Amino acid sequence: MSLFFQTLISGLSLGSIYALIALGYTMVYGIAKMLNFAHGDVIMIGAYSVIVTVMSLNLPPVIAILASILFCALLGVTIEFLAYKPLRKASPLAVLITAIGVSYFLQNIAQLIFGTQQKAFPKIIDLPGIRISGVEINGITLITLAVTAIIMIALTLFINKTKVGKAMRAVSEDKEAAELMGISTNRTISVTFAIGSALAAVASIFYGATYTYIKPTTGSMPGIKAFTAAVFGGIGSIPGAMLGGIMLGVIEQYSKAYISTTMSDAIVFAVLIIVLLVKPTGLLGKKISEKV
Amino acid sequence: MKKLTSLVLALLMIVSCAAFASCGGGEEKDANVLVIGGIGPLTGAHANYGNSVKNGAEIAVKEINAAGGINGFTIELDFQDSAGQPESAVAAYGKQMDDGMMVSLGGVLSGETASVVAAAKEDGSLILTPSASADDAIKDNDAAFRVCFSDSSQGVAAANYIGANNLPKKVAVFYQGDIDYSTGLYEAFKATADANGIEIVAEESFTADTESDFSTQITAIQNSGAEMIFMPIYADQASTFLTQAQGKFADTMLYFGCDGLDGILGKVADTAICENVLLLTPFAADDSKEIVQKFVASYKETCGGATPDQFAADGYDAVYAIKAAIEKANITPEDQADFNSRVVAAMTEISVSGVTGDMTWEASGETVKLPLVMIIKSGVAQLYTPE
Amino acid sequence: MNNSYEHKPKLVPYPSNAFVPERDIGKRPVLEVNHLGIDFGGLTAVDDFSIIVGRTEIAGLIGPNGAGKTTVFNLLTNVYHPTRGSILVDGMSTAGKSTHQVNHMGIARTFQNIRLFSNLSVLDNVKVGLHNSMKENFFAAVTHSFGYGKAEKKADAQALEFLDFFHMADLANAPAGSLPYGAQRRLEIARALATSPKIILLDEPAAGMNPSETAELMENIRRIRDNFGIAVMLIEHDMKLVMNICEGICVLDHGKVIAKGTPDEIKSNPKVVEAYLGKAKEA
Amino acid sequence: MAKNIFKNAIKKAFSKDALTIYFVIAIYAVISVMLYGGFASRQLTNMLISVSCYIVLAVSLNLVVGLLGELSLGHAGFMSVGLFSGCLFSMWTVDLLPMIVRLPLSMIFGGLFAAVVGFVVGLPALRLKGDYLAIVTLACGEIIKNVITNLEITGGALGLTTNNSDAFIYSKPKELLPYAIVLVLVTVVVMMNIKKSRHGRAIMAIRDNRIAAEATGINVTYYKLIVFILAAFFAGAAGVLYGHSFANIKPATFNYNMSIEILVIVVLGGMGSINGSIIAAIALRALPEMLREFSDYRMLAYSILLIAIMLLNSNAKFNELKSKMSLKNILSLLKTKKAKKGGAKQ
Repeated sequence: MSLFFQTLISGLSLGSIYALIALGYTMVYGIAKMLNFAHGDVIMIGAYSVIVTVMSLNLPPVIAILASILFCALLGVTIEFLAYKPLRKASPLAVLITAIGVSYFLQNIAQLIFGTQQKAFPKIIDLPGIRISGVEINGITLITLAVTAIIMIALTLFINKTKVGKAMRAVSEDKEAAELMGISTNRTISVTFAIGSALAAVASIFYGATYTYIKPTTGSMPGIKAFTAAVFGGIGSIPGAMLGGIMLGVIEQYSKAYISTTMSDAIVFAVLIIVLLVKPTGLLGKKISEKV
Repeated sequence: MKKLTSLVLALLMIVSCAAFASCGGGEEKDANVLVIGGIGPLTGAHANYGNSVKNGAEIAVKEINAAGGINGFTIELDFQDSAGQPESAVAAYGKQMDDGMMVSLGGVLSGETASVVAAAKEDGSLILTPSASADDAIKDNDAAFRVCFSDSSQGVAAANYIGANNLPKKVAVFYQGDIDYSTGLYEAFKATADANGIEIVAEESFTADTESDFSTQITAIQNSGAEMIFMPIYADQASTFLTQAQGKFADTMLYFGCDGLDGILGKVADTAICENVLLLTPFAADDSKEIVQKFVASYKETCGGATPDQFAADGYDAVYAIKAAIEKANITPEDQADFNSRVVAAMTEISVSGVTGDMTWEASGETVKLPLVMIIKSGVAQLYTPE
Repeated sequence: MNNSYEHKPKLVPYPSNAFVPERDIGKRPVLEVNHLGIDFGGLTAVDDFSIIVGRTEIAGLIGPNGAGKTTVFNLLTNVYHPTRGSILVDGMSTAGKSTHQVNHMGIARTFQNIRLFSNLSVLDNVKVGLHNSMKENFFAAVTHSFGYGKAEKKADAQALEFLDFFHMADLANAPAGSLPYGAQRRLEIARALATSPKIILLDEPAAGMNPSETAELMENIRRIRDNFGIAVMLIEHDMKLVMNICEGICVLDHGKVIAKGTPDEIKSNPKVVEAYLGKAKEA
Repeated sequence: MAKNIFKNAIKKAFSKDALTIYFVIAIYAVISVMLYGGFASRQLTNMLISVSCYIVLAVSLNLVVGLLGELSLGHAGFMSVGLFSGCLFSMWTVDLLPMIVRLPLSMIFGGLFAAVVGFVVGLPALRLKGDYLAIVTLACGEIIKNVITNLEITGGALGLTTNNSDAFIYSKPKELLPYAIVLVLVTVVVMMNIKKSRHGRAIMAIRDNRIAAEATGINVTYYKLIVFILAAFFAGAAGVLYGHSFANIKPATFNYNMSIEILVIVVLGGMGSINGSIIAAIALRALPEMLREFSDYRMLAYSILLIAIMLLNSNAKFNELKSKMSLKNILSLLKTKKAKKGGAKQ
């Protein structure tokens, strides 16, 4: 029984990180309607920026975190401006390939700057864990879960209640109509990327704090997993990303604990396929029926 | 619009074909340069291994050239990126042959090395891979040798060592299920465990895709009652494992690793987590031998303070072994006709004192050297003396 | 044209309390729909829809916006599967069939918002319609031999005939997406005809057309019936067109049939005037 | 009549498809002369087989992405299924059959095996579309990778060794090139022929408008499955060839990154354009090799080039410039000149 709960806790820990990454993923998808394959690599850059600010510049963690969020937001906007904006009218596949190119670019530039050896992430979050009847809960896990939930709620409120959020929804529904209503599509998408990349920076802090080591290729697998999580929950849906991420983490850890550690990814993906076959638009995705 | 893209692409293609076709003769080189080729992943997910080998080999090249080269020839290292793909490695080998490479360091990873070794069979030139340890990596080519141990010999050596010495016999194995090094060692270890009275109480694994979170595996090992963990993995993943395992196991828990763990002290954020790590390895950066300390010092100097790992040490030794073989054969690249056969023949006659120990080679390509056993105590690796 | 029909036919009762043109009596009706209905969630979109269409009848389906006309077409082609009721095409039930099977049984259709294969050429659009009549197995297709050339040649000739029928053979090699609006509408009908249907369903064929184009369309619809000897059922808002060419008309409102009969009967039906024409006058 | 037949034959001989075939044959003819005449550089020699495989992979993926219009991120998975099953078949029959029989049979065996998997992966494609289908194909590819890594028969994580003395199937480029040429030609011809048949039209009709295709009597289920099966078959066959050209093959190589690389070729070459896929496969595989001079900056340069090509491609001004210099325009210019000449003669 203790194994069951311990696995649940580690599943929540892993899942909340997936969820945090998936939030940024799903938001960019929901509004800009593009799969940003480079999202995972922005996380890697975010983690490196924390390492630089804390280790080399010796700045306090709070400033490092804020700097990293700011840096990633700027990076996201820059990438969007240089690589995606010129493709606004191109086919979605052209945008996808460009995003893949950006992902390669970020990985290689990180390798040139920081080298190929892994770097240890500084201990900037130090929270004591708690123990409930033999089950240990890590401090970072608790704070990650809390932050993910807060961000999810804040994002939902932001998109539904604020003027910018409403503009985002309008752009997401129909770009041309939004433009006719006086909403600047370009500005809205830029803001979306800024927020999405800032979320990536937040994710990078928790990723780094939990898993300690960062390499130039660190971002690619969490990126894919977060994409999976976002689709699992229904891509474009913010609560869906949270649910999908946590489900993914929990399933992964249970299959590791009870079935096979080498096959855990296969099991996770198999569950994903089954879920999508039953609910073709993910757990919380909107059902799109084509009008005939 | 598509037409034009294809036109641009076609142009690119024609240029590339012309480029490949024309380089058949190779460029004119300086007369007194001997080119040593190397191939390994310098980009991509395995880039750390390739760059370690490259850095290690470069130090050796620099030292040898400073000391007058090999038989009067200065040596030049042509290290090409494979991104870990066999097709890229084999193409890189072809380019090196076109460019007049005389001796090759083969590949860094086992898979790419196997393909390079097979493609190089017709050339008969010496291939001395620093780190391709899979049993099959150097087969079917008499000119192929390696600096590292083969995976099965290391796995067996580990089991034998544990059996022969007063070490805990309740062992959990923690390995990476999707790479050949780790599974190769694990399988050989498992096969000889019984004979050495070792009881494997848990077999936990992970893959490259799940290498950031080991919490379930740690829980499983906790519950298995293991007194020692055999971990035939690389230092990167081991540092993640040890970080996450901090405080989860009894203080008496021993961690038994092989050459993959070399350099772990330089990779972890906090060396305290490496307490009680045993290393069965031919190389240890903390070894007090002069040659080792000199190598470690110059590696740190050239690589921004990084500690050399097994890959770097193997790369360094490989270049020195090549030097020894060419000197033994007493030949220069000018005698092209039998340069290859004489250098290859010399490989089994040389003995090299490198940073990974005193080595000789068998005709099969395997190296003969003695591994050390080190234990990390208070952040320092020291020679382990069994009680 | 030896079997041209008079424009104001007499509708005679059919055994199951519906009406078909007199000339079609004694022949099995091409379409027989009984008590068709569908619910979306809790909402009933179409309820108790029954109709019989004679073999060479031009039938009209009219009603105010949102009455469920297109839904009826979607039900007839099994794009939506009906919750209740039955559909018989030439005496065979379409229950459980998929859309393409319903097409094989003899129903072809066009769409309210034109759906062409816009990246294919005009000729290829029609050739897709000929898909099932072509005898060209996979092996022949892969090798371009064993009857491939013959089959393609025959299909080309047939497709050109269909295009010629609508005076657009000269456009054969243009991409379908590049055609002007009216030509796109005609191409869609040509493609549907190429599937050799027994009945063709036209969803607002005159939408967006000027009076002269509408007149041409009317002529074309009659020619389709006369030339191919098939039935036509159309949804249309242009009352002039409907009253002019339809022999039997069915009026839908809120998913229910409120009237059936000849154009004259429909014109004078107070229920229709209230539900439909009255509103039209207001507008 | 006879004149007509002659005219048709000429027309056929100079059709766009025929030109593609000539183009492929010409490239391979030049390469064969170079390879067997001893003029080919080693680098080129060692790239021949894998580039040929990428051509087959790209052309077959184009069937899914370009003609059917569905995004597939699991093509490397099909390749690896074909590779391991076909190479195992080849290893079992190595003593029984000569290479000229064994290798084609292995390709068919591996292709069929991959086709079965393609069928299974195609099933979700009936219910899903767009990004949801993309993630499912990606997931299938990763599952395949994971399963093969855990199979004992394929050597597990150690990979399949093709130069074992008791089952030696590893072959040099010189031995494999004829098979590669045949495979590429067969794939290209099959894909081109399908495109110009009722089946191809049906597939493209589904891409352009699924609902209309159904209403026009096209069996969408059947054709979606056929596309996945065919694409998987050729990917599998290419895998078998690929497997024979390397001494050690690891299942981990065939991950989503490789699938993405194939997709990049298809998109860059142009959706549905077989010509484009061939050219892009050669260009994109050669590019990293050409960039070797940049050493450390090689992959960085590659990524920048990739982004730049995509951006240029959708730049209106650049496209205008391109269409001005397009091959078609140049050809039509020549034609009008010819016509003028002919007219003068008369």
